[in-house]
Amino acid sequence: MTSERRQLIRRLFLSTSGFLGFSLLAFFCIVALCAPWLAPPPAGRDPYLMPVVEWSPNPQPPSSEYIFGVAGKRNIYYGVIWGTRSAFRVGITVTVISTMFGLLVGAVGGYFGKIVDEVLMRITDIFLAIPFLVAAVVMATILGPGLDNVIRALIFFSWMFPARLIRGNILQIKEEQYITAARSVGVNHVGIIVRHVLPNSIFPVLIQASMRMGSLVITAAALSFLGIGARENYADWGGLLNYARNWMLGGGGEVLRYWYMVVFPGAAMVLFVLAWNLVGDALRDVFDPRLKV
Amino acid sequence: MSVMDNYILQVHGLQVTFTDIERNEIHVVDGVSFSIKQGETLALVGESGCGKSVTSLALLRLLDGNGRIRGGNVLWQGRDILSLPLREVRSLRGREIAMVFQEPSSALNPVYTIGDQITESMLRHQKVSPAQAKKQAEEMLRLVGIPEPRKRLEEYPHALSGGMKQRAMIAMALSCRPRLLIADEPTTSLDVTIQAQILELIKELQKRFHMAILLITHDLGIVANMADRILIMYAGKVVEEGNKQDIFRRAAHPYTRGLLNSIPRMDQAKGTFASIPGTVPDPAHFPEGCRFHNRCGEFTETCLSEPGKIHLENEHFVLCHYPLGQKTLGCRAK
Amino acid sequence: MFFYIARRLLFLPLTLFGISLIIFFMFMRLSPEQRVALYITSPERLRGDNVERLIDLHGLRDPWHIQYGRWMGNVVRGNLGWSNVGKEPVYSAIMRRFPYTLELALYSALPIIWLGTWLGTLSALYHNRPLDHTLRISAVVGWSFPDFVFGFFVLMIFYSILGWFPPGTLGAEADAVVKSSQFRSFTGMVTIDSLLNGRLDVFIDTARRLAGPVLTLTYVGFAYILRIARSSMLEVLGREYIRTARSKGLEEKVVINKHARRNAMIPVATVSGQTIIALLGGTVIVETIFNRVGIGSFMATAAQQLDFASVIGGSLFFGVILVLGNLLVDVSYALIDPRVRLD
Amino acid sequence: MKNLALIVLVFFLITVAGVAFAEIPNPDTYVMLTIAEPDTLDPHQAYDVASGEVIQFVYDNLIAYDGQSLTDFVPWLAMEVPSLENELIMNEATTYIFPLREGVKFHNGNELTPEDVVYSFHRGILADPAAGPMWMLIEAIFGYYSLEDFVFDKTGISLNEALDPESQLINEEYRQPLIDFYQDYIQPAIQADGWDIVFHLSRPFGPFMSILARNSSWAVILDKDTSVEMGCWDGEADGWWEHYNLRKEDSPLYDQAVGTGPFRLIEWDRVQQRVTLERNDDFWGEKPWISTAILWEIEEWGTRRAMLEAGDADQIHTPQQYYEQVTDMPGISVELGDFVLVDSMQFLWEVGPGSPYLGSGQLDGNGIPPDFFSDIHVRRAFNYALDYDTLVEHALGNLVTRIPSVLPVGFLGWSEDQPRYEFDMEKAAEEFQMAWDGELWENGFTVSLFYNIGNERRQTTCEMLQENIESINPKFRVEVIGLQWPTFLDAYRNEHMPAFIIGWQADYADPHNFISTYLHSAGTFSAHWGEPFREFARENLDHLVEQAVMETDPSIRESLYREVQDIAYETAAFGLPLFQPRYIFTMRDWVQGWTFHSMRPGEVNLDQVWKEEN
Repeated sequence: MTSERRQLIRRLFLSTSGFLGFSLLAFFCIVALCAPWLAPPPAGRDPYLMPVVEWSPNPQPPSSEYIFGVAGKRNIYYGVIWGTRSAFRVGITVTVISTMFGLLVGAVGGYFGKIVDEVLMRITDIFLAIPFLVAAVVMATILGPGLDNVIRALIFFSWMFPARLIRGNILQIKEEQYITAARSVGVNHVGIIVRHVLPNSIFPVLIQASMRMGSLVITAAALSFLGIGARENYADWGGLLNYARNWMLGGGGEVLRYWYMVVFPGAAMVLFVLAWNLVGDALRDVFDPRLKV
Repeated sequence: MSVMDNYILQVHGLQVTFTDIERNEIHVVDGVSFSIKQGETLALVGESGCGKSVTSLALLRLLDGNGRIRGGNVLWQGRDILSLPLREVRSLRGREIAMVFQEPSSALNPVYTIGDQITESMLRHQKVSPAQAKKQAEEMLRLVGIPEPRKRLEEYPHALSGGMKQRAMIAMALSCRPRLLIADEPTTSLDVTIQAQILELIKELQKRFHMAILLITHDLGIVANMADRILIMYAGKVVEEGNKQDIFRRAAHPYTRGLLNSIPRMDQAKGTFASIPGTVPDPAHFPEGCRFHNRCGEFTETCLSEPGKIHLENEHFVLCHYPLGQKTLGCRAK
Repeated sequence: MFFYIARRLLFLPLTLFGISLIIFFMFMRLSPEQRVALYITSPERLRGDNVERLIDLHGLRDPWHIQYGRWMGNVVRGNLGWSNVGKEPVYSAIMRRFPYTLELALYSALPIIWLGTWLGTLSALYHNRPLDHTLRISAVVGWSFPDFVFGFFVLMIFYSILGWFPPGTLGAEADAVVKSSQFRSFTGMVTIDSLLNGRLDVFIDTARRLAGPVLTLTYVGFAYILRIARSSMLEVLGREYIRTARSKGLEEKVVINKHARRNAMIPVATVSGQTIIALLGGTVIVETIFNRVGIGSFMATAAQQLDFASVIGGSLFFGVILVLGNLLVDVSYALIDPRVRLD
Repeated sequence: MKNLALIVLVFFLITVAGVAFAEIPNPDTYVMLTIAEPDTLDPHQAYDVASGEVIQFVYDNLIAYDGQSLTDFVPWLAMEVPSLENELIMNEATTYIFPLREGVKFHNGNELTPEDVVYSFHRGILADPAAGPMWMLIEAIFGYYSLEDFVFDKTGISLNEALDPESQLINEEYRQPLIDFYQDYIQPAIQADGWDIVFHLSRPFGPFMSILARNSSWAVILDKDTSVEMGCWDGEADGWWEHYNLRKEDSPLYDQAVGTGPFRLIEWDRVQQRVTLERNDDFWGEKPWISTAILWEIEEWGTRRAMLEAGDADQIHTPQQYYEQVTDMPGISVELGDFVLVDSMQFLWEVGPGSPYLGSGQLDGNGIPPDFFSDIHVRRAFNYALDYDTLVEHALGNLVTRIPSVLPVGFLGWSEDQPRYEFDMEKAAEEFQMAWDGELWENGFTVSLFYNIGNERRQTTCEMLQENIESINPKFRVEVIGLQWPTFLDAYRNEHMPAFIIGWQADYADPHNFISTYLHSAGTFSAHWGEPFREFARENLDHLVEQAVMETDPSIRESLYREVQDIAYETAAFGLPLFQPRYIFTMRDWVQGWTFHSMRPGEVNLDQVWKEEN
């Protein structure tokens, strides 16, 4: 078992997408961890609020001083660096909490079945029947701007996906013999769920989580794009892109005049999401039992 | 070894490898040779993972994914299948050599009707109209003992029971009257009573169509019932070969002995190989020398070197340093 | 099957009730002042007790059960309320915008499904070869693109530089034609109606405006189908019945196109159905960028302006679409796959 | 693969075939891209720029502004502009007479009669929708702020309580008093005397003419017959209350408009968010050049700009911060102009209870006490601390006009010489040292400055103030917080924000509209600055403001307004006056005849523009 698992992990890192994905993630982790050194914040200020570096509202192209240029009186480089932390925060917080909650709902529903399951699944269905983006927009508007509120809104409307997955897995596993065995030996419910059911359905959940990580970061940015994301001037890629939105089509006669406003935060975001998607892809290739070829 | 005219299929030194994720080549089938005479039943026996299924697939070049044939030849009436153009191999498949697989519910395509799947191969290999093919298919279904064959033709596989599915599989395989039927564990997934029926059916049809059968199985009970000659495979190699009587009465290889000791009587449920300690080694890590040495009761230092093939009697060969219950009669084959 | 459909439909009112409660209580978190901001759009309207008067007029300070009861009472009478964002009753606001979203969703679904399936199959057939890697990477990259960034690229290239795909839903002239009395509306979808009316000019106008959004949605969306098609094809290719088919001597083309594809398409078909449903609710950003009329941008604006009646009405509408759409997908799943029985 | 190529090819051909090559596309159609569609087309409900933009071209007023002037008028539907000289203003400026033009036709062919004019004003006053514009006429003519107050004062009936949700009387005993109210007060105030329309004001009211002038949608003339037919109030005294305070969607005029103006309304397409107007060929005055005008809401700036660039639009709304993007666009000309809108930072002398924005709520460095700004030194210090020149030149690209008080440039009472606080960090520091008996300087403070999200100009101003103030003393902390409009409104109403920037756009071109809003104890803004301010205003300002509006002699009014402003300057009671933002008008260079008027709702004089290559 352990050698098999070790081999799986080796395969995970050796596959093209796994290697690319994990390297990108490692890179972003380093950037996030080293943010205070890469882009030192002004003393005494909240480092997540991008400081004003220029008074002119007009964007400035990259220069030796501001290597990614200036947008909205702020250093794009600073925003991209600190935005890495915001991206991790949104992605990880939402994924972890919603997965935990979904796990709970799914596990309880799947394991106990009958009425409990029926009620929980109906509630899940109701949440699923509200379009995700619209629901998130309403919730984020109601809670007001701020990354924490975005996170809350996203959690509130994304726990259903892991819940369903877990429930399905549990129903499948429940039939299997070792559960019956465990039950006959008299292990209690929680014990069965924690010891036997969860470990066996954890990989599909992990795969789904890493895939969702990417799309959550995009959704958070979409909220920013609709003007209800993080607070203004908060170091957040979605916010930077939202600011760039009104400059994307260029100025004067030049379409590409403000390219740097889109390219740097955009690239950061695409690469970040890409990293998670690649990791998810690799995870799936390795762990999805249906794909043993 | 002399080429005899009544051998329809001769396999020489077949080598099959698989590539794992780290791109290591793993020899799954290592120098397997055998031949089949017209009309006889040759049983290929071994535990799962010994390479017997791979061998059977390699014969028709049906290995998929990363399986590769690395050597040897497969002579079908004098022509080497392994070097024929794929187009010609395809025209052999189903027409001259047909296959029946272990798991009828997964070997039948769930989204096409039984009739569709049976006529498909007739339409491919014979000059018949769809209507004729359908009529023949119905006939075949009747032949394999499926009631209401006309109705069954229109049904999807999931509507049939396991035994019926396997009958349909057989009907499909025999629809072009092949000269060799490769049956890969044809009854493993079936209930014991059904098993017997299916085996009877195969025997009956064999007589009727005068075809040879390559029966792949791990079940020596079936072998005793069906086979004319037996090939014992272990870890990618043929370790013993001989006709039924020789093997059952004078098994020379410790592995064969082990198998025979675990043989269940026909009235019992499926047997196990519990009497042989350990499991079949992982193809990536076959032991040095005699591949059975780590499970063998007769193990000595000598066994760490490659054993030679020993001719015992008639067509009885064994691959062992210490063949059991025998004086070494023949010379060591090369 | 009948029982199954009936059971699912029976849950529809329950689901709608649940949705309305969720939305309602989300709005109840807001103060009456925040909710009245919908009507107070500028400081000039703040004079005197205007804010209180408006709160009274719309009953925003009533206890929650009265407010919910009032809303529910109207709904029961077939009145979903007034949409301040749509500037018309909620029901007609939704119904008049929905065909545009449906049109966009359908036209995007076609290339998404077609490309995704085709490339996914190709990718599976060339498993682990350079083509497979290229396709997968480009799909994952597409999937990693936020649609608003890509949408602006499209607008930049195809409108600002090339001048091909203008934003909007209909040009003023085409719009005049569509509104004229000679033009008969059959489906509400302008591309189809214009062809039925024989107005190629209108068709061209609206098709050009559809192209940008469709391109955007296709690029960011086809990856998902590709992924499903690829893995499903890979899975099927490893199945025994494929070996059976090969053992029968069938040509490889027949093996792939007949035996593998049909099986591989079953999950793809399900996911495609879900994709269309998701597209119906997920065109918000694209509609905003390309200034298209549609229910997505309508809902987003309504949500941002806290237009209670529009948000709750729209959510219920989506609820119906989603439930019926999923039901349709499940039923058709049972039709494609002979093994599946609904009960 | 072949299919794909074919599809792409067909698409390409269709696309290319569709691209227009004409030099000036649609020379008779003017496409204006806006950021809002009308709220309603009922002139008595409309109180926003987008609605006014349509209404001004469909309906007519009695008088109009003379060119760019804000104080001179020309006849419009009236044949003469009333003045003391021509004796059309009489009775110590409480009677105004407007002789009506004859032979004017409504878009549906009906003739304009004096009855229509009287009906229009009566209907508007009796309708008085919540948060609508009718308070202006009610204040001007009767001296009340709402019909509700007026009715209550005269009859003791509260309309709110007397009417059920369907606007029916709850109790029959209210019927007669309400009928009497109309007959006794409303009817006599506006009457027709032959073709003369006579207004009787309860007392002189300086801004009256401005309130009637063209561009004021609340004072346009409806066709009585058509309106009654559509289901509006029927002009009878009995039952007028059934049309009082309607929700805007319940007004029959919500999406229909039949006026006498230069354009007729073809369609308000609420799906495409587009209003289409067509030239009124029977217009009584100078007919417009263009035959069709399209006002089209396109929220996305990039899309608007791209459409202008492609020639699909003739003019677009341009937010100030994107000035750079349009300055050197080929084929585009840019005009500038100051609408009558002022931005200022307001200080609450006392923040309302329960505010979450005070930090510790004490002067301990981590917050402020609720009455932080009641100290004159704090207010002055803030005024001194804004580096105005840097703000205007570097941050706002000179796209604002500085105002010393809250009066827009050119208004009666406005003066170049009005004293104002100049940027002076030393004085700011001095004032801070004096504030709160030195406690403030000792302990420092943390204060939040607010703006509504989306307004970069206000945001930048807050940020610069933050920078300047924090540099005075390391213990001073300033936070800049943007709030969404609903939250902003909530915080404003509950008086939670200690300091915030908001703007005021003139309802009519008279100083009263600003001075009373900002400095009267009951002003729209100033009433919410806390009890200390209201007390201060009642003592020092109210009487001056009230006196000024009743005065008819402009020079006396001017000196009164000067006096008010001087007091406000001394005490820094305005808060922190900022600027009039400059608007950017971006159009294709083939647009001819475009002129600017600072009181015009919307950005284009559709009745005068035409399209022609230079």
